[in-house]
Amino acid sequence: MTVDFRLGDDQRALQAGMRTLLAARYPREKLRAAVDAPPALDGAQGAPEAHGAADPGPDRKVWRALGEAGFFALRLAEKDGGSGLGLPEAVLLFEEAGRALLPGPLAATHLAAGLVPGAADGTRIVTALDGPGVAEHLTSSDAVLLLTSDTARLLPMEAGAGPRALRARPFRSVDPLTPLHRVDPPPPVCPGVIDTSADAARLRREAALLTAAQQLGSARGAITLAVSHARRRTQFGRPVGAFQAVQHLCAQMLVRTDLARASVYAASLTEDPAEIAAAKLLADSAAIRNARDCLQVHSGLGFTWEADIHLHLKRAWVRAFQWQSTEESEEFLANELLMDAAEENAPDVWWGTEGGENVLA
Amino acid sequence: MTVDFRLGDDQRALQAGMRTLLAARYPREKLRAAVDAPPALDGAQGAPEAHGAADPGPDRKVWRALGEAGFFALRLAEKDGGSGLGLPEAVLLFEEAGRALLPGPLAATHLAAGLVPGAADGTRIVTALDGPGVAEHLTSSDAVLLLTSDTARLLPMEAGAGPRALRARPFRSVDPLTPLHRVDPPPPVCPGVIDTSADAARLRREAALLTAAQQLGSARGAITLAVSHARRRTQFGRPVGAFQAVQHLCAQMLVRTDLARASVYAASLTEDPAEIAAAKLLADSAAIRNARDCLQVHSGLGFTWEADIHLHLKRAWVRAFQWQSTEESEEFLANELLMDAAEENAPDVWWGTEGGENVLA
Amino acid sequence: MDLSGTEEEEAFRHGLRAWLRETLPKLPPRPPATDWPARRAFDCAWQRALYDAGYAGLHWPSDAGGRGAGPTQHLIFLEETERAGAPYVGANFVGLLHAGPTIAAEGTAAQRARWLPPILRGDEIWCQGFSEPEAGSDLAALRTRAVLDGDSYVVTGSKLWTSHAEVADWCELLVRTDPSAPKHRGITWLALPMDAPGVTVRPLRTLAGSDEFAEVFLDGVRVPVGNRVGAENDGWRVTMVTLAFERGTAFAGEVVACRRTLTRLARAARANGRWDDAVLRRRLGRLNAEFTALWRLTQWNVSEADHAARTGGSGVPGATGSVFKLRYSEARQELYEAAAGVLGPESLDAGRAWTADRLSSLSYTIAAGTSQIQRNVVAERILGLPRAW
Amino acid sequence: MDLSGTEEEEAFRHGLRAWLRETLPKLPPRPPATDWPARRAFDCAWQRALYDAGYAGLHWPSDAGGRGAGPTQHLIFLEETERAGAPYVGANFVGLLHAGPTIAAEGTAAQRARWLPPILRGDEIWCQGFSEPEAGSDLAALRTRAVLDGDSYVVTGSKLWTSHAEVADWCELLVRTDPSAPKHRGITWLALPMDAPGVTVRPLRTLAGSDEFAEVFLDGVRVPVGNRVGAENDGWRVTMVTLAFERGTAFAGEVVACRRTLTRLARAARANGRWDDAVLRRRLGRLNAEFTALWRLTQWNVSEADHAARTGGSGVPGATGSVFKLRYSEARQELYEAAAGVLGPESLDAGRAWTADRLSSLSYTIAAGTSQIQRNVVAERILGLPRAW
Repeated sequence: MTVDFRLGDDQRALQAGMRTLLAARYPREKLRAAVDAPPALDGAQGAPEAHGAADPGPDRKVWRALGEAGFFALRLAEKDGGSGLGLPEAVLLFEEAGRALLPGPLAATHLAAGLVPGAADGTRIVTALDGPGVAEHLTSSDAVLLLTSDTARLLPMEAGAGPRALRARPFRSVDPLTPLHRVDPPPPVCPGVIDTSADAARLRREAALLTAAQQLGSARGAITLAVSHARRRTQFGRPVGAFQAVQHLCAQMLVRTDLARASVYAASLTEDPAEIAAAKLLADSAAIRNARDCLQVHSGLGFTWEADIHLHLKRAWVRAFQWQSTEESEEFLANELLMDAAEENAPDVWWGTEGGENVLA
Repeated sequence: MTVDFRLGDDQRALQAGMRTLLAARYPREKLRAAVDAPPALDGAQGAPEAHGAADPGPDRKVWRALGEAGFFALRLAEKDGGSGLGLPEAVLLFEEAGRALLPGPLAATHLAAGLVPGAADGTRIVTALDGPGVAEHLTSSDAVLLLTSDTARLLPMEAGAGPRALRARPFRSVDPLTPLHRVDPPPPVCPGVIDTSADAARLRREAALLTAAQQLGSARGAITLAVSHARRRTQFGRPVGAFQAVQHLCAQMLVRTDLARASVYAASLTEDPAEIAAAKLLADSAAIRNARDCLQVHSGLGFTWEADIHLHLKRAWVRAFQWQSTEESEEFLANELLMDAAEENAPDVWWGTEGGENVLA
Repeated sequence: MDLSGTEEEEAFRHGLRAWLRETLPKLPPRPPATDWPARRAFDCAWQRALYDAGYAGLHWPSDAGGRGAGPTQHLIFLEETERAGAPYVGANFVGLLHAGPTIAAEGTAAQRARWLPPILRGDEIWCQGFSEPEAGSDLAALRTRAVLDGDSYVVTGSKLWTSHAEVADWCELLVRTDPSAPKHRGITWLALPMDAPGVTVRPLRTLAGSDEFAEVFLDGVRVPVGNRVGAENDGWRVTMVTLAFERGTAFAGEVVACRRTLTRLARAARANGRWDDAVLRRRLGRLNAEFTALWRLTQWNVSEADHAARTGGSGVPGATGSVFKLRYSEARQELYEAAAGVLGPESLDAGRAWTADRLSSLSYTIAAGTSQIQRNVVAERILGLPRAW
Repeated sequence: MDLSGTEEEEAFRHGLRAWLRETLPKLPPRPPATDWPARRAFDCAWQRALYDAGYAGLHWPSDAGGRGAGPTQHLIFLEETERAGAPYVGANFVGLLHAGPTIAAEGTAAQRARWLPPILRGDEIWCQGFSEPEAGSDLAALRTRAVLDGDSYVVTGSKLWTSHAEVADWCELLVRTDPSAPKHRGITWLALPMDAPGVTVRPLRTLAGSDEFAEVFLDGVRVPVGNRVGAENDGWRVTMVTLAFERGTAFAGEVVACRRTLTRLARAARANGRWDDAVLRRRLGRLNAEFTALWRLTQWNVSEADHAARTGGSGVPGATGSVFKLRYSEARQELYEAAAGVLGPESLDAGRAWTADRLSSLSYTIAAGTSQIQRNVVAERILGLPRAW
């Protein structure tokens, strides 16, 4: 039996290790302390410069701990100091990161391991810009991966120089832990930019998949929050989880998450571009809709800043625009339907008015 | 107090009269007898000619009874033998027709009263063709109203001559009581066609609204079926209507129907093209989705030919394509948003990043 | 059926428009949401302007200081003020739309004389103390206790989701006076002075990052018996007047505002090229239909309430308000999702005013009765299905 | 995690493909759905061909005459036969997928010897007598009575939604043997010979206008005690094996078929110009994601079942089948709505084969447990929420 979605023992150990690391290095208290720190929220209300200075960036201690644990070097060959593992393992770790709401350009730094010295061991933070648009953590990153559909370039920087080098303007991000900059189209010739021979299309696909894995983790985290609340909270004299309406909200959260999970895991095994697009599409929806349903299950108690639900929702909104938007995924998957050569000459009895054979009976 | 959606006494009397007429002339037994008559269902399985001959057409006795009751002449001036009433009253009657699943080109014949002799008193049946496409009851009609965006022409016919005159081919209609023909684009010059001075755009709008009223009636009929089943049927030891999931299906049926009803009634008063498009859009959705939800409430028992739910669903599918499709309504309503001159120069504080004023706070 | 205005209504509309045209340009900008005292001053000044012009308490009975206008005229008022971009009722919301009408309907002559005029003049601000940590949609579960001690109730407990608590003078408070009574019985309505000893207000930060809500802690607070409206243990019925009001015309202005927002979205989409996306464009078209219909449904519900009032009924919209709210709350959430579609990644900018609106909209399917509960109400009270529990 | 096939599996796949390539072109066309006897003959001939080639009962245990293949190999079989456009299991559905596995798991040696070989050879057709007018999703409410009289049960009652009843030789029947037992207890599983005196079959016309279902009336029908599988009053547990099977690989072929349909829809839309409609095109794109994921979820559930079977578990997929069915049933309905979008008014043509499929799809959220019940199962059995009732 080979078609097998169950995790191998090594994969389970990796996953458990990541959970342990996050519980120790990025427990909920640390998350909440970062969220409640005033500058992260209000930075951009003053001048752009003030905002830039106020961005605390990802926690470099956590970043280095991830580096030491092999998170960034996971897929580098052992001879290059990596673990020689693949996307299936990376997806498991990114899922855990998404569940813990760990902020920072994790996917970009992971992809830059082997391209940017220090990325693999977590001593340098690498963010990315996929075409013109919006970049995260630009102020606090040490390098920017500049991707187009067919080029992958690198811009190493002094810390804090990103916005100037790329003509970027900060804005107040809806996600308190993901500072964002609007970036103009980067000039074709830009001082300090280094060409790489990396396969840009592959990097963008992998980034989309790793982002989908984080969305998946967030969607699963929202289920845990919703179910635990529904069991505990009573209204009208019984646990709200005993109300069919609440049960059904929770059930639908699981349905869309299980679909997204099968899709993300399968895409990590096949690396098929269409499966990756499907994974991103379904994981984006699952993360956003689960956060919404989780909020509905929590009713008023979920509407507070103290509850973590809004952090899941806001992060999910940010990630949905990263690497492959819903619109791009849907268009890609639509066009992929036309590529299915096997159906090119199939007889069209289903549409036709002749003949009794019903090919879908 | 003038803004008033309640029916006046005369309107109530009209509505009650229509209900009484339908209960006497088109009771459920008659509907079911027509549905279960083999030719209506199987006509088109043989040769097209056989189908044409098998189409029984709308019941001419009912048609004449409607004519005598003033259904078709409702909006003609009293001097022309009509009742001098307006769209609000017509909408009420068409809603009842939709609820009773009365088949036939009711809207076309109603619009043709005053244009086609005999249409007003129900002695002649008039169908319509809105551009090329699909026409209902072509074989059994005595005349066809040919509409384009700016012309309204008439094609009087010997009974049964419609398909030949218009180069139309029958197909087996999904709705057993609405025979349909595919019609090629009618030639610009066509023997026997009569120009009329009628306002084509107005006729098409009115037809859309009267069709929306039938959809509304069907949507309300589906609520009645669902609620009565949910009260009566027990499963797991209680009426299924006591299950929150079933309650919520029924509640959503009412919500979308009340919205559609407010929209249809308002459009009948204002005759505003955008309100008519909104009414058609919302009534189409309400009719289709209510039939679907009604089926779900009935579970397996609704899946039989004997239950009326499928007749509501199939008729709703047919009507959704008549006069103004969902796509056309949505596009019209989208463009109408750009016409709102009042907002032309409104300050855009909502979008802007400057200023604290929140125009929607 | 009739949608045209009477001469009197049209005259009212035109008078109001003229007054708004003259008055609005002279107003200072509304202070930011972070400066609550300044907001209170602004909101009260606007209420005073309405009062001086004769528009305060338009729909209140004349013996309560109002103009005794029917719901239709009230609707015209809400429509025209929103269209003109006039300030919102803001801090005066609870006083004008909840506590005031309750006192007008259930209070004694002395209570009406004490509390109603300052509400109409914009002199006193009210807040609402209904929700509790354990009693969200289920008011029957409320636990804040009040024990009669001489001529006062001694109140202990806490309240949640109290808006404008920091700047309020009074709080309409629901307390439990009979813990042994079942469910909705044993609840009493009190007017709590917010400066009474033992009242502590702690801002409650919402997920939008704003703090217009608060928690109110009550530690042995003494409330005179004379502040009780209605009989002891009859507070649930007294409150129903208020809650039902909340489901009536309360959203009229917002529906008008949503229609304006939709128009702006269309223009913004045309300007930034997103209009070419048929998915987005048709979604905006459908929302146009929805909000047009929601406006008509508001008129419908209002005309029903008006009729009921004139024929001796309560004038209070019932479960039809639930039908409206179910669709309105979701349609408004869909409106913001469509807005995000127009803006693209720019929608992640929390510096734009609309982001706060988008985040606030997440509460619409929760506040004032979750959609789940509203559906039960519709199924049981309108459709007559058997009770679920 | 692994999605690549073993050598053995790939060899099986290639052998099957070769056999299908050779066999399928020689098949006559499947008779129309109106001619049930001809359909039976066709379906049985196909089953016989599978039997002769060694593919019959692939996933059945070898001591039941099967090949003892794991679920993965079964999945490959379903995938390849669907891709090749092979005939469906048709009239053999209940025998191969419900009654057969039940007998294999719970029957005596004599029962297995009597009933299993004719199923595998395509000699005998089974139908299912579970549903009743008053017991749709609620099997506990079933009323068909069986009273022991000597060496026979005397059965009286009626069954609904029995497919292929008119051409079936046997019916797997659930009867109530202990009316005083609570709920699921007191039910017994019997093999009913369809030619027994007192059995009347009346076609049941569905809303699609077809009559593949029937009502079966049982009037004092004598069923030998030896036809009972499992103990008296233990039929509920015996049946669970069957029901759980229904939620396992049962839809695998259909998911593959839906993916093919989607491809055809895309081609048809490109041919008729509807591809330019972004709303429709993107809807097809999303359905592509959904059905791709549903295929992966099928593999997932199958691999879990396979693992459970090899580690001593039941090998029967549990509530995860509900997760799959919830999304699959709705996605397939959405597929037909998208097809209607591609066809436009042409979608009203009931002469096209797809219309019957569209109408049949309306039952997917109802049959084999409504979506409402499936959501309860998921909430309670997987998520561990408290019981709703």
